[in-house]
Amino acid sequence: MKTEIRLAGSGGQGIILASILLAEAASIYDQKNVLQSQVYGAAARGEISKADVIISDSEIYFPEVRSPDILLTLTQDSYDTFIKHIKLTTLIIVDDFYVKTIDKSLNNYVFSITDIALNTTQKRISSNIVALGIISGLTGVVSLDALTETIKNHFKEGVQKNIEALYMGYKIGIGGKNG
Amino acid sequence: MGKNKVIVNKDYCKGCGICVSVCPVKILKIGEDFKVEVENEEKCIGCGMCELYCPDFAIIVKKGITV
Amino acid sequence: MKERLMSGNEAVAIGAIKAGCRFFAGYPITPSTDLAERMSKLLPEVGGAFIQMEDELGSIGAIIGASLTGSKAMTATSGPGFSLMQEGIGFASFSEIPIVVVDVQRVGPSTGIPTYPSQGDIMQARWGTHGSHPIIALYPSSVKESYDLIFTAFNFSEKYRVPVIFISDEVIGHMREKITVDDSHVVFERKKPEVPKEDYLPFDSRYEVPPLANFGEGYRFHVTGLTHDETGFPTSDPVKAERLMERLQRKILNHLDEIFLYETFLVEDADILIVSYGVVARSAKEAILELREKGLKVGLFRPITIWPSSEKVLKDLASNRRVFVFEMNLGQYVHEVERIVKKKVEFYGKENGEIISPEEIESCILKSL
Amino acid sequence: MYTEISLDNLRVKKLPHIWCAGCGNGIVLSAILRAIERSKIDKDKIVFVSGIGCAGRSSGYVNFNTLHTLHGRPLAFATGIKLANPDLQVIVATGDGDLAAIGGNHFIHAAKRNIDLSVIVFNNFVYGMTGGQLSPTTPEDSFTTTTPYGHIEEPMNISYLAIAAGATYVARETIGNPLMLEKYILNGLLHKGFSLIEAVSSCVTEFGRRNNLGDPAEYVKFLKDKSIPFSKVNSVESHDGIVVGEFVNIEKPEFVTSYYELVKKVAK
Repeated sequence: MKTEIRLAGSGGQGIILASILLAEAASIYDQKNVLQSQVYGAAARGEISKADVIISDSEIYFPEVRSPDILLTLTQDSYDTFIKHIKLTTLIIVDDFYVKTIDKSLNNYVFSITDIALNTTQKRISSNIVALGIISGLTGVVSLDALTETIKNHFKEGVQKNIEALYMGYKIGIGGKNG
Repeated sequence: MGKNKVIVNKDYCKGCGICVSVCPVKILKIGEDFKVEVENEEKCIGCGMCELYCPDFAIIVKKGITV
Repeated sequence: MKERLMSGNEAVAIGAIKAGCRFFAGYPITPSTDLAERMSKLLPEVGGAFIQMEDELGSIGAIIGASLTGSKAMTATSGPGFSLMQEGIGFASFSEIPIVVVDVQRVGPSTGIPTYPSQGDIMQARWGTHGSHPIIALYPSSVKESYDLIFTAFNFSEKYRVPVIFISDEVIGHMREKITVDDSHVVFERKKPEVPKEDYLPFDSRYEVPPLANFGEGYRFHVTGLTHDETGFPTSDPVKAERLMERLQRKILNHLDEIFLYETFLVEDADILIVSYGVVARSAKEAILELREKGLKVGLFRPITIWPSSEKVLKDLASNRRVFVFEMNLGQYVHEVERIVKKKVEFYGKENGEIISPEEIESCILKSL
Repeated sequence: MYTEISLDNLRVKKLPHIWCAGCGNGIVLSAILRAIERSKIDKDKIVFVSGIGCAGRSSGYVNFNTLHTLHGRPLAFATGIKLANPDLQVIVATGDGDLAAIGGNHFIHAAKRNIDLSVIVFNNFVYGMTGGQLSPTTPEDSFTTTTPYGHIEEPMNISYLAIAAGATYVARETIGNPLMLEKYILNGLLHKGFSLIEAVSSCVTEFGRRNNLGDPAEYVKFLKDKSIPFSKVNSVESHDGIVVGEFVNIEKPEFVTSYYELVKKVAK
């Protein structure tokens, strides 16, 4: 079983950090084989930001994500760009705060990620953590426990707030799966 | 009071003549072998200018050697 | 024992510190910069020295100087900087000063595409500097191997008094995988002279690898990039020059058993042998699994030691097999493979910033059938 | 006489040296060795680093830890040595081309760091080893093998550049006054920080021959006569001659010391 995940948004939304947290959770705590990679250079500074995580039960050879199984898009730009590289089954997680126009024919899962972040931590930047919760709740590709441990391990300040954001995301993720 | 001694190492000397020009008592000359030679060493005042200016480590002046 | 998720560049930095590296001089260049950044954090913590030099010419000079005081020293760069370092690499080869040079490859020539991978420096690693110099070049294909192999790089460098080029690429350098950071690696320490100081010959030809004294310990020896005799002083005597050249080759080539590292993957029953290394070997493995599903018996030979190569190993593996070489350049290592196997070798390569994918490898092999 | 050069500090088996008859480099090296003798520095701790060119050959003749590096790179190698082992006294012998042309960037940055290196530049206005081509310090209108119609550029002022870059000890003297040269080198050796001593030397064979200075003795006298004391003009530069003297002698934080103070703070 191999899952390819692409996280996308704009520089400054914490996309790279989210991908590292996801990879760490899945590899260190869930004990899966994981490979994380990201876009370097100018693209990481304000333009579209992209990071990929591959999670697998067996050894991962080819390091690139070509058509992700899961695509998270936190901006319209990133949505428009990366739906060009998906397959029919790709599960697309969308933040309705920034992504207003979606292709209805696709497998979209629309959540108010930024709003939840603002309500939970009063900080827009927490939307990446909310998104991780959603990925866990909706897809089960990474466990909530693993993400919780990773956040505890990673943050010096605001651990509690971030865990709250994670749980809120997880809850609506579960809800999204059922609804 | 001993004599001053100008020791020339002919293996190192390339005969450039700088020492000849800086010697205040003019006791040095370039010999037929194109190396420096000391004439009238007894006139040497032991100032050491030749040693100081020699680019080839070829001269050492020993001051006041008692014979 | 601690499991950690980290990038290839980070693994090299952490491994280098554990291998005893105490000096780093470098100049920022993508995609190697984060390695320098990591060293700037780690080295002061262990009492080592980090310096950002004014350019790569300065960086390579500084690590050679540091190594002469007994410090294990490293620099990291990428294509354009690697080009500038070549004169220093030649110096270190000829005067037998242990250093480790990390080259995280990006697309070239010239400034190329800074953030995209390539394997265009394979020949530069071997022949970038002029003259018939010895060199060892190692190339990992995972984060874990980056960690393990940097120990090997330092050990070979110290043991054989040779610059070791640690080749990586943008993908291996930047991707993150899980590794275990432990203290299980063997660390080789430089051989010191045991003779009386006045008898010391820094290039003593009675040894394959003469012991190297540290500056400051009273040996007062001379090091030059000029052709030199056993004492270290310049000579233009052809006999002495030849003796030195011969020993420099011998000290490496006589130890291929130890130096030549490689991996094979599903070769036992293979009719087709793929030769690839670094990131492309990962694509090859995936392609091999796919091709085997289709009933084709394909295997992989992945040189980890890129230079020098072992003729025996490759000849044996290539006999009775069709040989394909895949590399992210327009044909570099393939020349070495052709030289050794002395038969038709099929080649596919590109240097456009994209990794050669498993599908490309598959289709290339399927088309050739 | 004066301070006698200890034969122990010379590799006598390597003499006579390769420099031409009357070459000023020997006078400079002799001044360096006298200064080292007077400094009482532990000889085993001295690392004598040089570059490529005539001046670069000096490391082969002195009996210390010696390193004959690449063209232009002695300061880079020296930086690594000093930073890796601060107990070593690192002396750099370089030429005008080595230091100010191909090694110009290392020169500026080593001075800027104020790293504790003692740099003696043998400035003879020309590339001697390669047969007399123009160097950064070749005077305007003079003739070299690559300026057969006369040089059209103004020469670079090495001391001035050192001062601008941040060197904390800068002095210039010619081979016309070896005693003062020795004194400045000694000051440089004892100075903590980047010291640059510009030793104005002669190249009889390649520069002198083409510029009416073919006689070694006259060349030395010429440099002496052209010397203008710094105290007289209060400037590092003069169109009438060669300004000599101690230009800068100040205290500033030294790079290697500052680095290891930082290490003390962060070391685990």
